[in-house]
Amino acid sequence: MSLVVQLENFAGPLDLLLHLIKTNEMDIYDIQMVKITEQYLSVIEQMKQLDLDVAGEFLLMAATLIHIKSRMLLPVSEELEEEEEEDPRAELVRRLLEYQRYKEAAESLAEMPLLDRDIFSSQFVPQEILNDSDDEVTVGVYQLADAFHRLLKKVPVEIFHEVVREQLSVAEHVQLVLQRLTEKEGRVLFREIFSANPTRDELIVTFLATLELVKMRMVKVEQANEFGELWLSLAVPMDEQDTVIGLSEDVFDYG
Amino acid sequence: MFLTMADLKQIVEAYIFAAETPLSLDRLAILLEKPRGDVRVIVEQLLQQYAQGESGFYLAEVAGGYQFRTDAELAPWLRKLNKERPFRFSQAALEALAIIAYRQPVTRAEIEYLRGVDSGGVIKSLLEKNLLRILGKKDIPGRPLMYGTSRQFLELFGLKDLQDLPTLKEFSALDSDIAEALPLEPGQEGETNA
Amino acid sequence: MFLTMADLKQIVEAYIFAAETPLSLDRLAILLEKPRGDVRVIVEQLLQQYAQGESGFYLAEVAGGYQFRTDAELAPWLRKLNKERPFRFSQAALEALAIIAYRQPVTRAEIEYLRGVDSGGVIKSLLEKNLLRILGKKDIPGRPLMYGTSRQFLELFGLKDLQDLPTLKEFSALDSDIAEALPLEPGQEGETNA
Repeated sequence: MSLVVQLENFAGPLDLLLHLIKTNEMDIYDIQMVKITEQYLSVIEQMKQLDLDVAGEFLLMAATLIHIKSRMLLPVSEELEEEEEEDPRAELVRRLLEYQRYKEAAESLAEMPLLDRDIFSSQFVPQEILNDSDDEVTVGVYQLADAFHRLLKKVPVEIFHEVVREQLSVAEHVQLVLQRLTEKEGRVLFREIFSANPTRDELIVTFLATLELVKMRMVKVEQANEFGELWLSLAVPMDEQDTVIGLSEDVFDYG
Repeated sequence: MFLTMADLKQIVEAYIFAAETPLSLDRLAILLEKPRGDVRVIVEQLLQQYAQGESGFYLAEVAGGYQFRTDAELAPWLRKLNKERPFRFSQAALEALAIIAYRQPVTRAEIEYLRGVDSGGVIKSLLEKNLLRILGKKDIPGRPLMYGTSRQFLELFGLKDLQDLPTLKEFSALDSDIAEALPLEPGQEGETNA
Repeated sequence: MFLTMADLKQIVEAYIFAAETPLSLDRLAILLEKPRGDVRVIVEQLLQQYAQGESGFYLAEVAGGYQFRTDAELAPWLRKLNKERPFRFSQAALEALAIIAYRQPVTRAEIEYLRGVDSGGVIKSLLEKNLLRILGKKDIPGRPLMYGTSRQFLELFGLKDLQDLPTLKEFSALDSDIAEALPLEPGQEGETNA
């Protein structure tokens, strides 16, 4: 099935996934991970220019899908040992259902008649209550914080906090992935390239780094059979890697 | 000055008509300097009177108060008045608004877990439109801000109160074993490698 | 769609009610896509209907058009609508209140430094509204008064305590454009867990 889907038409990865499940007439409680993952990946691949901000969540979901898929491919016997392991898809299903619920709620909000669009209140303001109240604004905690924020921006401030922003760089992770490959003698399971407890950002950046390496033909992705694990392997001899090590961040388009 | 019931009714009507926002019984009682019960009787009368009328507007119960509003079915005509730019909501904004409306108090992390996407910008623009309220901070590590909907939200959507929201569809078809296996844990999105 | 006279009357009534300015017969005729004469007949009916009514408002002929207005004799009552609108502040009052809330204890000179304008009047009116407390005198030459926010301030904004105010970090996290961190801490200084 060829899919012509624009990422920007979707409010997020869950929205896109729901769409794919619906178009495939799949049972949401029994998602066919191989098929869905493949279609999902092909949709995000169509996006030549990934805006990292927008695409981060879509990539995170891609990594999640691949991960679930690979967990489902593991031999069952192994799993059974640690008492009845839950279906790897369970959390995803739950999230999809919850999301669908609020998506529908949002749609019903959109259909409600809105004040000043469909319904109007009286616009007449008697002279008696006009006077000086014109410049008054309705105020809540947000307005209070906002007012202070604006003032601080106008005024030279003596103290600046130093901002240490944890910047995860794709270039750095390209090297980490290469390093892991080298450690494992050039061949590693896809799910093993992530660190033990990756943060969300790490997951995205690692995934991006892998995509980069594949694009640069540094790394090959292999799957022995349709239901097999994904393997990554080095496509260049280890001693030629130096060419990549010196790459700076701006080689990649992620800003 | 002695006021007859007819006088009072007239004053109540004028107040509701002239006020910028829906007037509650409490507020009317203060304005009229009359017991809340007396005010309620008058308002009930007005509600009935306008309910049967063939008038272009009616007395609506919104946001805990009363306000004259045009009938929803006249919307196609009234749109021609081309009033000040009405609210336009993106799908993202509506999703966030729905989550906040139904789950308040709710934190940004919870909204983002449910939506699967960063929602800071959307929350900010809803706050700027006065549709949200900051309800304090949640008593968990990091003390994140909790959000809820504002009175303006009720006014905008013509809701009496939060109970007046359309009922949320339950996914009752959910297999009980799946449901049990899945405690909703917002804020932990990085769990996929567990 | 065929419209009865009753329908038309209802639409005219809604138009006049919802319009920001008085609507002329010409404008109504365009909006309704009906001959001016037909519109006039309807408006005449409405004028009569409201003339005999005991309603709190009536259909007035003003500035070459028609508009619903409250009765002039109700003016003394309506004036009361102005008072006690707790959540409404002028921009000046909001700024001063924000500075005091976030920087307390703070002196008038400090408020004026941040705002760049004289703030005596605003501080006075905030004190009158019971939103401020005097926290003593600052130990510098002149011993100026130090201000902070009151119990009523917390109640008005629905805050448990001052720690419930959003910090600038949380605030600007909603909007990645303004990621630079400025100190914005309620109460004690130096508490942001950066």
